[in-house]
Amino acid sequence: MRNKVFSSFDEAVADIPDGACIGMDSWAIAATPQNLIAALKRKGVKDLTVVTHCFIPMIFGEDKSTMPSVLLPQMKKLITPVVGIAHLGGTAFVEEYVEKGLEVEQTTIGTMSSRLYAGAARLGGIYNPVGVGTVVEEGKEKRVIDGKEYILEKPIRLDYAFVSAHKADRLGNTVYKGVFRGDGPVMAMAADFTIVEVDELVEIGEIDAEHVITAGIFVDRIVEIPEDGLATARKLRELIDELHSIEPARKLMFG
Amino acid sequence: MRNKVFSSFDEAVADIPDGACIGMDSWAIAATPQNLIAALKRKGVKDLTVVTHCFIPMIFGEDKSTMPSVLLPQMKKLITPVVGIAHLGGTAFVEEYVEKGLEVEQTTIGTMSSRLYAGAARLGGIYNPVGVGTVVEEGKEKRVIDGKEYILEKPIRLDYAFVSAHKADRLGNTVYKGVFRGDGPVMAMAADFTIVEVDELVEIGEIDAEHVITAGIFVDRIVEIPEDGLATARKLRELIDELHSIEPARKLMFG
Amino acid sequence: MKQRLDRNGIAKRAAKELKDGDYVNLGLGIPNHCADYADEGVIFHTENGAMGYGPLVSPDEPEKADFHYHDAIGRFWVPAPGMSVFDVVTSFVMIRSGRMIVILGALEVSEKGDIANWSTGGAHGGTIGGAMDLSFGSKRVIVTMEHNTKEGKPRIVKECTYPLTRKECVDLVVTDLAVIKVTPEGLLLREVAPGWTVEEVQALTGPKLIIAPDLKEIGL
Amino acid sequence: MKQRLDRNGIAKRAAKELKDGDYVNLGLGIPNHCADYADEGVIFHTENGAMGYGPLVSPDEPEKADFHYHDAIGRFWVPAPGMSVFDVVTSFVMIRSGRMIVILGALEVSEKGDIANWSTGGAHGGTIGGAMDLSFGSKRVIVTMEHNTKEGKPRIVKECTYPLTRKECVDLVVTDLAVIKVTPEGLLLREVAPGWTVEEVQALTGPKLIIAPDLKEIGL
Repeated sequence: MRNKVFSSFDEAVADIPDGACIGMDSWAIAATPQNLIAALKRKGVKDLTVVTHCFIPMIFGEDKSTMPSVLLPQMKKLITPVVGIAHLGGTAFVEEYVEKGLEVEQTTIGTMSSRLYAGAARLGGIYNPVGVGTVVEEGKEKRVIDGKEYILEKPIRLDYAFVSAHKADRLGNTVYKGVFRGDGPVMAMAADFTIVEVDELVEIGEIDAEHVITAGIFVDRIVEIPEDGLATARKLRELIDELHSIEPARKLMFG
Repeated sequence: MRNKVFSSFDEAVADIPDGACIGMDSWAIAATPQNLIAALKRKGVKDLTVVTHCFIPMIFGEDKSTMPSVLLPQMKKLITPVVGIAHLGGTAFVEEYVEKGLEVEQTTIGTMSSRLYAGAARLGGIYNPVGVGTVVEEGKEKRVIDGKEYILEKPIRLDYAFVSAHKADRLGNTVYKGVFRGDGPVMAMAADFTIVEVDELVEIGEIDAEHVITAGIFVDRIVEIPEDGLATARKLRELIDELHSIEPARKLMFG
Repeated sequence: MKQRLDRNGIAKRAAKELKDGDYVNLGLGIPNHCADYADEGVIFHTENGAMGYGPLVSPDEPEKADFHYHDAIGRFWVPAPGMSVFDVVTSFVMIRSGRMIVILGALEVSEKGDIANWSTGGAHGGTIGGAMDLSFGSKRVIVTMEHNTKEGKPRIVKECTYPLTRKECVDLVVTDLAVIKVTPEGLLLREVAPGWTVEEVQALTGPKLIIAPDLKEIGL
Repeated sequence: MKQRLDRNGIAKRAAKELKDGDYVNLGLGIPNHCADYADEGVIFHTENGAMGYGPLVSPDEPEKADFHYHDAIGRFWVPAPGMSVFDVVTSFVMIRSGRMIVILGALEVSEKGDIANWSTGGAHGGTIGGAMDLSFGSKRVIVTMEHNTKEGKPRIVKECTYPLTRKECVDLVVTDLAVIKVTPEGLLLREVAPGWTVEEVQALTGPKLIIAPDLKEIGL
């Protein structure tokens, strides 16, 4: 059996070169492959293109929670539907980087997912109905098909996907938990190399064939998150308790 | 709770009009919504467009196994990657219908799946790399994108999807079994109305949220296959025994 | 007594549009509160990947919160029987394929049903998110918002001044002053807040309103 | 002793190209037999929606057969630990996204690596199926076929005469007479069947072959 299991995050990202295009799902703290991102920061590669759902400033210190924006100094381009959130100062945190040349490509969430599917299926482009008549269409080709307007959107292909998942077996068959699934599955399909960080590495046969979400063929490297890693159950619990103690966060996140 | 459970197949297809476009997955006997197809035949609507993976002649009597080709006299158009198979006389069985006006649109399997996804996501078209330089490109627009040739393929949207599944709860959350999954999930997404026939209707909560393959929002009607229905475990078992007793079938289907 | 509805009142009125078995996505702000008033049997969707989730976690029970179970804006809920989770590709096919009702907040809605809700303009004044998808594919778009800006200007306008989210998609607008249906003939005023006259509402609205023959007071 | 390889021999030679951890889809006919000879650890895919399935059901144990578990051409197998099942959309993303090796049968292969394998021509002489997808996206396309037609004509030709499946995609051709690599310079003859000379193989082949400096006998 070809070995896909790596014992450290640093080792798992060791071959990523400058200029790589990396998909890393993130819905704020949820669904974020925090350990892989932290390893990529340590590695210090530059000119990265980052594809993610949610690009917001670091809320906590890197020891508590590492999000894609920790890579800002290493980035050349950002593709995302969400840059900043209003109650954390909006887009101010990226503006100094934009002035220094960071390119920001905003896309709708659904369009980004469709473009990732298009990348995975090796399509050359898709005629997308969302964004017609808005800023999204600026600079893009439009076309009327059967009486409706569409925007030609390009596929997104990734050199690497960083995926945050729940369990994987040694063949790479992967399952997620709750909303951590996100765009992990389609990013794994759209990438040349997929690296998955998991809560638990399990034996072959423990994951029922019917329950596999990302099949092993799409997974190249697996790292089990150690007890002192990021995004462990304990760390996530501590973040909830901390957010609960902050009045605006409590108001936003609790019913 | 809005009721989605129908007590008969005839009732579940009662509103399907002449001219409807219906997706019904079929990989020969596997993954075929046999009971819904039989009901549609009884209903006798005409000018149907049928979208299916595998369109082959009826191997057994309708009481044993009903496949999409039983609808041939009711069809105006067929979209499929597979018309006939060599050892069952190739495409001869459709030719009399083609002479009488049946339109046959052949597409590759992967292209059909991508077109169904495009229909579901409401894309206007996709630039598809498969089939360039072959008969598939005839009459279609081609385009070079980033140095590669693509064919513009149209989305497939369905008025109705007939889906063969394993279990569904009353909300329509559906799971499949083995290769019966097929294009059921994407057809359910690409259809205005989805009708699912299941081996077993289960209570809400019996299907784990993580294991749902087709979410209830995509399922409008559910019919549990009765003991005397088609495609029951017993009927499928009998078909295997019969095929095993036929020399060429045994040679083809057993290792 | 003449008064504007509060945010909960707007949400309560909008929630009356939702029926047992409807699949519904609620936008940030007032729309979120609709869940508190909706009929049993309404099924809520969150675009980060869940359908049919359970009640929100109350601030008194933070131990029930789990980052694996929250909605698109980060509100924790608990799983419920009949729930499903899925990837974002599937989630947005749900949104785009016309099977869902969405209730959105807005900065402005135009006479023709255009909606602007993602950006206040400026170089980095907003973020696109999923609003364009939500307003595109849904079988019905309902907007909840305050009728006027803090400065008292109309949010219901001839033409949107903020960057558009989508053209001609809004079906119904529920504000603190009125319930207005977008029709091919123009904006149809169907309900007004208690104590308000048609003339007063019109004065606070950009385009000319058509008055419904069965105009009534907003019922909660 | 001069002889052509039989179908199992061709399959056995082609199977030597497969290594532990490779993901492989086998076409109808000779390719199917490759599974019998492949290294342990080679993972087989069937396009109707399964990866890593177990052994084929033998004709002596029909009770093990189940319509839920068969490959794209209807051969029954048994589930195995580590298997996954999936829909056809996902199955063809696997095929198209360059992670798989495919072994296909063919009617003809051209000098440039064009393949014709889906139709013998005529109005309804063939069916498209998944061959165009399989030959498109795979990281490596290997063809197994008989070197000549029943009439003795070459199947390795300057230009395909049958309807094309895909242009310029074949990497290696394994026949009952030879192993030939498609290179930018032309067809490179690497191995010949026991007892056959280069000249004899060339006489049964359409285009001019380049002879590999390390030409050897086909090893099984």
